[in-house]
Amino acid sequence: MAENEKKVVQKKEQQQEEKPKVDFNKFPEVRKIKEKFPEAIEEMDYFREELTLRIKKDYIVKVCELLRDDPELSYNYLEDICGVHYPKREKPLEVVYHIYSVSRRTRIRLKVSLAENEEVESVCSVWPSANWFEREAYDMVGIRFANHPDLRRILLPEDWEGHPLRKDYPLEGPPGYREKWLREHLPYYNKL
Amino acid sequence: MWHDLGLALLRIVIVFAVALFFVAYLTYLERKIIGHMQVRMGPMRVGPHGLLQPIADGLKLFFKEDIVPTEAYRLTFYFAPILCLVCALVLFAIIPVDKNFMITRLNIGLLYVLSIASVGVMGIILAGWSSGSKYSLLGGLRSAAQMFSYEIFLGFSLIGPLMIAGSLDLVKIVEAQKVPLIVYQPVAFVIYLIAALGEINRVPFDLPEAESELVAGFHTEYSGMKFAYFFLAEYANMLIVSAIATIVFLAGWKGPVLPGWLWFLIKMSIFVFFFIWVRATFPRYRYDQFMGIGWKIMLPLVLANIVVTGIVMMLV
Amino acid sequence: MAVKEEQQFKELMAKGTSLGKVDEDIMRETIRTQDYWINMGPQHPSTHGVLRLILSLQGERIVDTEVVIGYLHRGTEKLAEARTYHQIIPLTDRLDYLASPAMNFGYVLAVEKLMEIEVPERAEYIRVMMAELARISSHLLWLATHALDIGAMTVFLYCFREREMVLDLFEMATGGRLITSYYRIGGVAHDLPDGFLDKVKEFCEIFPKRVQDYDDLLYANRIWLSRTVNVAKISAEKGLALGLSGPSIRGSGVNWDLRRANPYSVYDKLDFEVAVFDGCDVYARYLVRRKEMLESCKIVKQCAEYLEKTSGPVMAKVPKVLKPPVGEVYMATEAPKGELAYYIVSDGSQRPYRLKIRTPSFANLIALPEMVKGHLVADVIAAIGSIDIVLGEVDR
Amino acid sequence: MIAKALMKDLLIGLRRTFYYCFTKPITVQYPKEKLTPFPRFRGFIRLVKDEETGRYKCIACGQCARVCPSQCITVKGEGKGKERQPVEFNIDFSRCIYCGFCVEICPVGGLENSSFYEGATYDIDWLKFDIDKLSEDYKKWERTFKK
Repeated sequence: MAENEKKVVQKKEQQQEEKPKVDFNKFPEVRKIKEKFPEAIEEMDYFREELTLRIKKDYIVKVCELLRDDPELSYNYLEDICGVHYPKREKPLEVVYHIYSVSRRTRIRLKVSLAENEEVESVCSVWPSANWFEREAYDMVGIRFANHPDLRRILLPEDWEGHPLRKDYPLEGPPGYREKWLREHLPYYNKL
Repeated sequence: MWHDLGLALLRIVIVFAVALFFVAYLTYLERKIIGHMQVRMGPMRVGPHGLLQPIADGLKLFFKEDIVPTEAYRLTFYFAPILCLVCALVLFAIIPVDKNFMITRLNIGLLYVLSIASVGVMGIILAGWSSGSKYSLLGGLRSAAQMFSYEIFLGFSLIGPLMIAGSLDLVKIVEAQKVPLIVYQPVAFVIYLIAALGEINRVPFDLPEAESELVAGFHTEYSGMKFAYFFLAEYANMLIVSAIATIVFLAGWKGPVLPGWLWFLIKMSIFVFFFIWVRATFPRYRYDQFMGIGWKIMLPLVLANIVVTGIVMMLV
Repeated sequence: MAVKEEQQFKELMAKGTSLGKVDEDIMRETIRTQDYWINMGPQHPSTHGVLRLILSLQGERIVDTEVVIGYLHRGTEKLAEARTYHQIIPLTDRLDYLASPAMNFGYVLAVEKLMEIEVPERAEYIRVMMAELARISSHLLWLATHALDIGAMTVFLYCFREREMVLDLFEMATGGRLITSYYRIGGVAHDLPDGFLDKVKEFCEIFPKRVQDYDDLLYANRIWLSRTVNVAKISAEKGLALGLSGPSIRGSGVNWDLRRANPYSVYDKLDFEVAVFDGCDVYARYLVRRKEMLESCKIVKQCAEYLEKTSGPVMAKVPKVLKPPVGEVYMATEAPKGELAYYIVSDGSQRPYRLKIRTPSFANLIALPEMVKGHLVADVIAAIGSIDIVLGEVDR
Repeated sequence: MIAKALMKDLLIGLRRTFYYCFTKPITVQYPKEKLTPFPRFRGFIRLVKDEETGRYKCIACGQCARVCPSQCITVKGEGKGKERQPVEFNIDFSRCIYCGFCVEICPVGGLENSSFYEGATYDIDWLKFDIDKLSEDYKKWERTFKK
C-alpha cells in the first residue's frame, strides 16, 4: 500500500515537472494588457486551467480598469481579494485578485507582490465590492490599501493587535494572550 | 339600598372574575389554535393538554425580576401598564351579556367604549416614551399614529349601524335588531373588523410591537408583572372588540333555543377565533402601507357607507 | 444648537455611506429633523444571527447603514493552516451550517482539482444529490425565516416540516443531521444505505405539493406582495459591481448560475433550468429561490434514478496521506447562497499553506446598505432576508 | 379586479390554515416520546469489546487520535502484535465534534458510534470519558446523566 502511495505521489510530481509550455499570447487578456501596458506583467502562470498574472504594483488599478471596460474582456465581477503572507520571500506580502467575467464565463487571477511597508492602490473605484475584501485582507494579513474609503478592521475588534493570518502569528493567539484570558476568566473556568 | 349595592358588587365580582378567566384562557386558546394550524400541538406540559398553562405563566411572570431601565422615567414607566389594563377592564362594565346581566347600563354605551379605548392608547404611548429605549420609542410612535387614525374608522364604521338602531345604548341596539345588522351593513362590518385588528394591535397590523423589526415595540423594556399587564390588556381588548361586534352586528344575545348568555359567548368566540386565525395566516403590513390603507381606502369607503345608509333610510 | 446640528448634518452628508453619497432628497424630505441612530443587533430577532447594523434614521426612513460583522469569527482560515487536508472537511461544514454538504462539496472539489483526482461517477451523483438536497433545505429555512420576519409565522413551521424530511435523509445517509461531514477527498464516506433512494423519491413526490402550501400563504397574498414588490431594488449592473451572486443576482435578471456557466461534477449531464427573474426586488428573489427549490427537486430525482440503476465504488483511490503538488487553485461552486469558492495555496506539504474561503454571504452583504437606502426600517428586515445570509459564513 | 375586491388571495391563505387546523400534528413531545436515530447516526463514541473473549477490539494503534480534527482522543497501549490492548483511552466529549473520522479510520472496527445523543450536563467532568466508561453499554450513560 505504502509503495503504491509513493508511486502515485511520484507520478504526480513528474506530471508537475513536465508541465507543458503554454503559449500565453493565446489569451486575449494577456494580449490586451501587453498592448496597453507593456511593462505591467511581471510573471505569467497557467496551472490547472487557471491563468495567473503577476502585475506590477503601480499598474493594478489600470489593469483592472482595462479588464473591466474592454468589451472583449468584460471582467465585470470581482470574486475575491485575498492576502497571502510569504515570510521567506523578498516581498513577503501578496494580494490575489480573482476576477470573473459573467458574460464570457472565464476567470483570471491577478497577483501583486508587496514589500512590508508598501501600499497597493485600492480597486474600490473599479469594483465597489472590493471594499470589504480589502478590509478583510488588511485585517487578516495586514496589507494596506491606498485610497481605500474606509480601511478599518472588519472581522476582529478595532483594538486587536497583529494580523492573524500572517505566518509568524501563533495559532493560539499572541503570546501571553491565552494566559491573560484564563486569568481573567479563571473563576468561571476553574472547573475546566 | 344595601340590597342594591350588594347586587351590584356581586355583578362586578362575577363579571370581572369571568372576564379575567377568559382573558387568561384566551392566551391558552390562541396558542393552542395557532399550534394546530401550524401542525404542532401548542402547550401540552402543564396539566392535561396544557390546561393549566395560563396559571403557570401567571406564576412565572409574577416571580420574574422586575427590571427598570436606568434611562426610564420611573413614574410613567410604572403607570403606563396599569393605565392600559384598567382601561381595558373598565370596558367590561357595560357589556350586556344577557338582557338583564351587565354591571351597569349606560345610555351612551358605545360612546363610552370608544372614549375609554382612546385613553387606553395613551398607556401604550407613555410606555414607549418612558422606557428610554429607542425601539420602544419607535413602537410608541407607531402606535400613536396607528391607533389614533384607526379609532376614526372604528367609530365611523359603527355610525351606519347606529343610524339604523337609533341609539347609543348597547341594550337598545340589540333590541332594535330583528335581523342581525350585518345583513344591512356588510361593508361597515368588514371595515369594523379591519379597524378592530388595527385598534388592538393584531397581525397583520401589529406594528407597535412588530417583533421582527422592533424586538417587542413599546414593551421591549418591560418584564414581570408589568409586561403581564400589557399582555392581559391586549387580550382583554380583543374580547371587548369581539363583544362590541357581537352586539352591534350579530344581535348580541338574541338567538333561538339556547339561553341568551350562551348565544352571546358563541357569537363572541367566532370573532375571537377569527382574530386568532388571521394571526396565524397573514404577514405584517408595513407602517406606511397600513396608514395608506386606512386613509386612502377605508375612510372613503366608510364615509360612503354612511351616506348610502342615510339615503336609503330617507327613502324607505 | 441648530448651527451645530447643521454642521453634523453636513458632515454626515459629506461622509455618505461606505458605498456612495446619500441622496439628499431622501435625507430631508420637507421638514428639518435630527438623525436618530439605532443599533440593530447583534442581538435582534431577525438579523439571522449576530449581524449588527447601525442604522441612522429620519423618522423611520433609513439614511445610512453601517454593517458590523465579526461576532461569529472563528478563524477557520487560520485553523485550516494547522490541519491536514482531510481534517479541514469538518471545518467547512461549519461555514454555512444550514447547507453543510454544499460547503463540503466546494472544498473537496478544490482539493481534487489541485491533485487531479478522478472521482467515480456514482460518487459524483451522490454528491450532487446531497448538495441539491442541502440547497432545498437551506432555501426552506430561508423561506421560513424570511416569512417569519415579514410576519407570516405559519409558513415557518410548514417549511420546517419539509426541512425535517431532508434532515432525516441526511441522517440516514451520513449520520449527521446538520453537520454531515459526508464528503471525502475523492468521493464520499459511505455508499447510500438500503431504502434511502426510495425515501428520496418519496420526498420528491411530496415536496412539490407542499410548495403549494407556502404559495397559498404567500405567492399572491396582497400583504406579502406589498411588503416585497419594489422593495430593496438593485439593478443587475449595480448588483454585479457590489458583488452579489447566486439567487440574489438572479433576481435581478442576470442569468448566471455556476452549475450551468462553468459546470463542475456531473451538472452538465443533468437537466434543470436556471431560475432567473428580473424584478430586481425582494419578490423576484423570493421567486428565484422558490423555483430553485423545485428545480433542485428535479435534479435530486434524476440523481436518484441514476443511482438506482448503477452500483460501483464511491471512493477514488486516494493515498491516505495527502500531499498535493505545489500550486494554487480556485474552485468556485454554486452554493445555496451564491458563489462559494475555495482558494488553496499548496506548498507541497500535508497542510494547505493558505486556504481562503470566498463565501457568498460575505460578498452579498456588501450590497445591503445600498439596497436599503431610503427605505423604511421594516424593509431592512425584508432586505436582509432576501439576500439570505448565514453569519457562520460571513465571519468564517 | 372582483377577486381582488373580494380578497380572494387572503381567503386562500385562510383556507389553508383552517385545513391544517384539523390535521394531525407532526411534532414529537420530546422528553416523553423519542425518535430512534438511524443506524448511521453519529452519537457518542463507544469502545467495542469482543463479545466472546471480552477483550477490546482496539489495538491502540493511535490512528484515531491522529486523525481527530479536534484532538480529543488520547490512547495508550500495552503489549505487542495481536496481544496489544489499550490501557488508557480517553475521549473528551466536550471537545468532540462528532465527525466520525475516528470510527471511519479504525482498521479493526474498535470504535463505534452509539445512538446516544443527550450529552447536555451541568458537570463538564462527566463528559470526559475514560476507558471503562467508553466501553459501557451506552444506556447506562443515560442513567448517570439523570442522576
